[in-house]
Amino acid sequence: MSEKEIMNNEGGMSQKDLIPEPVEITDALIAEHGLSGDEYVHLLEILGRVPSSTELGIFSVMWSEHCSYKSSRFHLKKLPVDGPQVIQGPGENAGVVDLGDGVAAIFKMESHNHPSYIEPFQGAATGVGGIMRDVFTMGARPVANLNALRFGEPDHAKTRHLVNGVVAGIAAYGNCMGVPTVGGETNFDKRYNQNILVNAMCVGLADTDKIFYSAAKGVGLPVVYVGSKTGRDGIHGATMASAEFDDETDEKRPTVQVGDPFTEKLLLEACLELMNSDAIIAIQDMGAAGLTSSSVEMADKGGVGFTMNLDLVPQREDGMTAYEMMLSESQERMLMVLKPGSEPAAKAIFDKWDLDFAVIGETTDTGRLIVHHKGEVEANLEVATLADSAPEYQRPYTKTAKAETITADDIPPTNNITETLIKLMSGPHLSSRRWIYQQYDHMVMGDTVQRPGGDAAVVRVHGTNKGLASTTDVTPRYCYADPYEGGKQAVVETWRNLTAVGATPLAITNCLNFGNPTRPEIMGQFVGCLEGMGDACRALSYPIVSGNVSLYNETNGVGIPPTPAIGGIGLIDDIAIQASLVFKTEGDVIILIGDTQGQLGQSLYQELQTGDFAGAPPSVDLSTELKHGDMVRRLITAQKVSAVHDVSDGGLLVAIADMAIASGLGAELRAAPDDIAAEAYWFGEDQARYVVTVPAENKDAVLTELQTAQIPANEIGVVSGSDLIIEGADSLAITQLTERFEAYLPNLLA
Amino acid sequence: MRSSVIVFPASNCDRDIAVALEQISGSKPDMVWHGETSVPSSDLIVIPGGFSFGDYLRSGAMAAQSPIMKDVISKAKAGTPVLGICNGFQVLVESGLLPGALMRNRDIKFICKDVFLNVERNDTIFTRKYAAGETVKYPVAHHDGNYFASPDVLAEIEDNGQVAFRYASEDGEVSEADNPNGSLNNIAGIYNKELSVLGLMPHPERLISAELGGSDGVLMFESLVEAFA
Amino acid sequence: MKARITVTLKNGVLDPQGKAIEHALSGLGFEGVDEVRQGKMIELSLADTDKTVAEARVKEMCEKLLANTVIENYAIEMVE
Amino acid sequence: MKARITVTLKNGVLDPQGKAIEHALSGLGFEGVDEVRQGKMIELSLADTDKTVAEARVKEMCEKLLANTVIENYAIEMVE
Ligand SMILES: Nc1ncnc2c1ncn2[C@@H]1O[C@H](COP(=O)(O)OP(=O)(O)O)[C@@H](O)[C@H]1O
Ligand SMILES: [Mg+2]
Repeated sequence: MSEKEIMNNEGGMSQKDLIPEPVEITDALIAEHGLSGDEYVHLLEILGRVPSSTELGIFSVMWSEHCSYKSSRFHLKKLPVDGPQVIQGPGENAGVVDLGDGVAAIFKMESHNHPSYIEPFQGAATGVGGIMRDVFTMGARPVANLNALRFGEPDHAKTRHLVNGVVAGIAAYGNCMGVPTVGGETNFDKRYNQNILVNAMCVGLADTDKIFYSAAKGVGLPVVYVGSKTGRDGIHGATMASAEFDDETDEKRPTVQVGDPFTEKLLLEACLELMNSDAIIAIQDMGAAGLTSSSVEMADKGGVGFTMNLDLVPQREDGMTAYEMMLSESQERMLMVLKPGSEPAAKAIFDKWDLDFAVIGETTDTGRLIVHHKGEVEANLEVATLADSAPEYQRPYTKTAKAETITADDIPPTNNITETLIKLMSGPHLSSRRWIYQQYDHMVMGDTVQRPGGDAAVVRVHGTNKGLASTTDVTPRYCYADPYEGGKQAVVETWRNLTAVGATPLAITNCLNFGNPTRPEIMGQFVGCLEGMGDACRALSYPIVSGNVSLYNETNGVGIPPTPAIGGIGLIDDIAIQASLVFKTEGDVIILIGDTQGQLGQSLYQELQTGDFAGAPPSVDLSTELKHGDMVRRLITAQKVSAVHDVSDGGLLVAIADMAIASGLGAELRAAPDDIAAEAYWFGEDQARYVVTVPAENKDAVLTELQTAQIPANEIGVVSGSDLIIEGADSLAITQLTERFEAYLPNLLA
Repeated sequence: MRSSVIVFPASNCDRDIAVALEQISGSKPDMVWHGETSVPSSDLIVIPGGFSFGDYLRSGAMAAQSPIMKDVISKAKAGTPVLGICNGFQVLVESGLLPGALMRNRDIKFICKDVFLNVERNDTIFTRKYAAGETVKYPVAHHDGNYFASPDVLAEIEDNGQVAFRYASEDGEVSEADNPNGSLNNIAGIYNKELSVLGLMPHPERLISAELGGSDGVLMFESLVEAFA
Repeated sequence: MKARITVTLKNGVLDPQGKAIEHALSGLGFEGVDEVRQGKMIELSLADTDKTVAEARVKEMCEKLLANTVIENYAIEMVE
Repeated sequence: MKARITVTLKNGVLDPQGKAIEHALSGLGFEGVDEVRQGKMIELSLADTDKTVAEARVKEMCEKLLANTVIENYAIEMVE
């Protein structure tokens, strides 16, 4: 019997007859598959029989936290996902937003935390590879990569090795792909010592009429496997990614995948070439849970069944079982459903790019996923049940108690503002990230108009004058102290960063990194952050179109601080009219927009002075953010301001120092107002603030405009010389500040 | 100017160079797949930057053995000008069209940033529009740009005036402090003896307009356009 | 005392470089070449004079830095 | 028939990777480590049955592709 016939043979039989051989069930086997006792009972009820080994594997990955979102789904449903700009919200491989003129941005962020801790180079590299596949599987050419990184404390034994490996891995993959890595963020905090976070974001561009989805609609269509061959990579990776670490994890040495960016680059070009024809009905990358989740999702969305013959799967290793092939997480692979008859032309493209191309099955009207291997039926499951039956938990949670407000009186004062500034700017939190982004090719594709180092990166929409701005942000210490305020702050900081370059913020993606959700206080953090994010998105008309959840970032019961990383994108209509934080001209007047109470709780200044973060984080007023940001954008569009920077970590003086360093120009600053302690004024982390500079002749008009709009605005100094001179404090040469700012990471990581 | 751009699997600056060539010369280059065996007749052959064959084994090594390279080599030997940028430079040394080798950067890391270069001579088809002794800004983006040649080969290159560009400070001073990758004698690019083949690590095609952060690369392409006018 | 360490990818771990070399060799007309794997070779010299001590130290270097045993194997050969 | 090829940098050619490893080892507290050099090891299997023929072919592979003789030496070891 030919392989094709083996599949067709089903036709004559009733589906029920194709029952695979049951596996011998033990408690240990169930536990190994990450299933609870209750979940296994649930599985038995659904199936009405004992599963085969392959079926048990399929259920275990489909029900893993990573694929099923069983702890988070209930709360995720409350997030705002709509807007006139949204073409596709959460639920597909990535979110899609309309940029006008027939162009769409397709973007998503994803975590690769656990693998990156175990094998930093390959873990981070394959994270980048995975997120790019999510984007180009929808028809987009990736045009910008970003990465949000959290490491342990700088002098922790492993930190250097981890930073070096992660950054090199991101660089190796992104650079080879020829996609610029233009931004991100990097934090150091002891609470990530044993659980680093590596979140990779990718933004791509596609024609709005050429977006590809994963719904495999239609019966009798060929199911096609393309890309790399399948090996025994990362089997159980998805359940692994949902497991907590313990001291033995280092010893267990789970399989980590090795990335092959060269093959992915070929896969990208081959897929985009095929997408130029009308051959593709549905396409989905094989990410976590590989062939299992891609086939189930495609079949489920299309309302069809899939019959596959695993003998036809291109294999890298000998003697692979059905279980292994269904669960393999080998990288650089895609599953497609094609129009019948288009296979030869499609194959020719993949041949040209030296990639495997194999028809491994077809869509059916049975509604079942039937997996054949070596003449046996190894799995026979109802697709809809598999897709929808995953448990959904409303886990108990306790909300984080509100912390008290900190004032300058609670913190030992500094007697030297300038010295404090130097310490902040040359420490782990605020020092230059050049050592990192210099390892990333951030200019390839020839469209990078704002490179890393500013508020948001900007790449030109190829062949147009439009600019696509992108950024990632979250302040985990705020989220820890007050999940709700922290969740809001993460969203508004991305919104401010986009605004500060003159972009209209469009939408966000996210990567929700938390500890163990079965602990009520962790679940409370999760719920709180999501409520904050949701409120912020609603207030700013800034919906969430894609995202990812990473739970169990915890070792020996110690969880990471809640880290909902937000990735935002925005649009600049004409890149001739954008803003940057670089001081432009001596004599430009420096204006602070927004109100300063001097909120020092959870501030970097507080940590510097006391050794720790405490109290309530700065409060976020969403309507104020909207009002101030919209005004700043109007000023940029009207070309009335010469430089713009939002005020965030470290406060006002840090923002000004950033602008000075970026330009080499200094500033003369007025003393803090009398009604506020100087350190609270300079280092408070109050939100909804921007520093702008305006040419002297525009000053009065701009101040009047702000006043009329009832937006607090104060002239605080002037761009001048090459020193930072604060009334009543020591002056500081920008060259000296720059040297200290640039020295920290190279010294740490050498 | 008629130009051809050779495209290898995982070349990734092929589009960038095509954009630059078209912007400056007014005509689109022919894109030539590595599996072809002949390059259409052109004034200029360009080997673009990227990660041909993933930079596996050695950067440029596998590309240098591609079918198309036989014709590139024979056309180059017959006098057709060839420009290799970044990975293209690596391909040119691996294929023997230029002397020396490009090793891992001194600091092992990939490095992407703007650098300053001294244009060593302005009497070649690639540099005729630059001023004599001009210092220009081009970006580098490479992992293996550390130029090496044995002492006698290096002496010969220097004696023949084959050095095209040297890493320098903004003021044109050549010192180790401005050497981004450990290249011998701060060499950023070299010619063949006939001055018809140029390989360089920095990317002139990346700085061709103010919005991209500079336009010092334009004159290289204008030089070529003028040479073939 | 000198040591020579070879670090190779574990069986079953994808070796993109090996795969690409194999492909390039066949493109060059070398037929029948198979199972190409690329590894690293590290040579170093040690101040130690006792071979057992030296070897133990090299082993520690491998575990800590030179190999990642999640995906790589290593072998140590003491020379002289 | 299997071959194992080691490709090393020639004497006198600076080895940035070796230097970086040396530096990292000393950072980890390994003292007295010196002259660290990093090379490549390539293993492959051949259809040939005659050792001399096989070895000659491997030599050709090295000259054509596997080593860059401007900067590298190679050594071939036939296994089995
Ligand atoms: N891991 C990283 N990769 C690339 N760029 C980074 C990374 N970390 C930080 N950066 C860049 O460094 C600059 C400063 O980052 P950050 O302090 O987070 O800025 P902000 O406070 O304005 O959000 C930004 O331009 C950012 O894109
Ligand atoms: Mg940021």
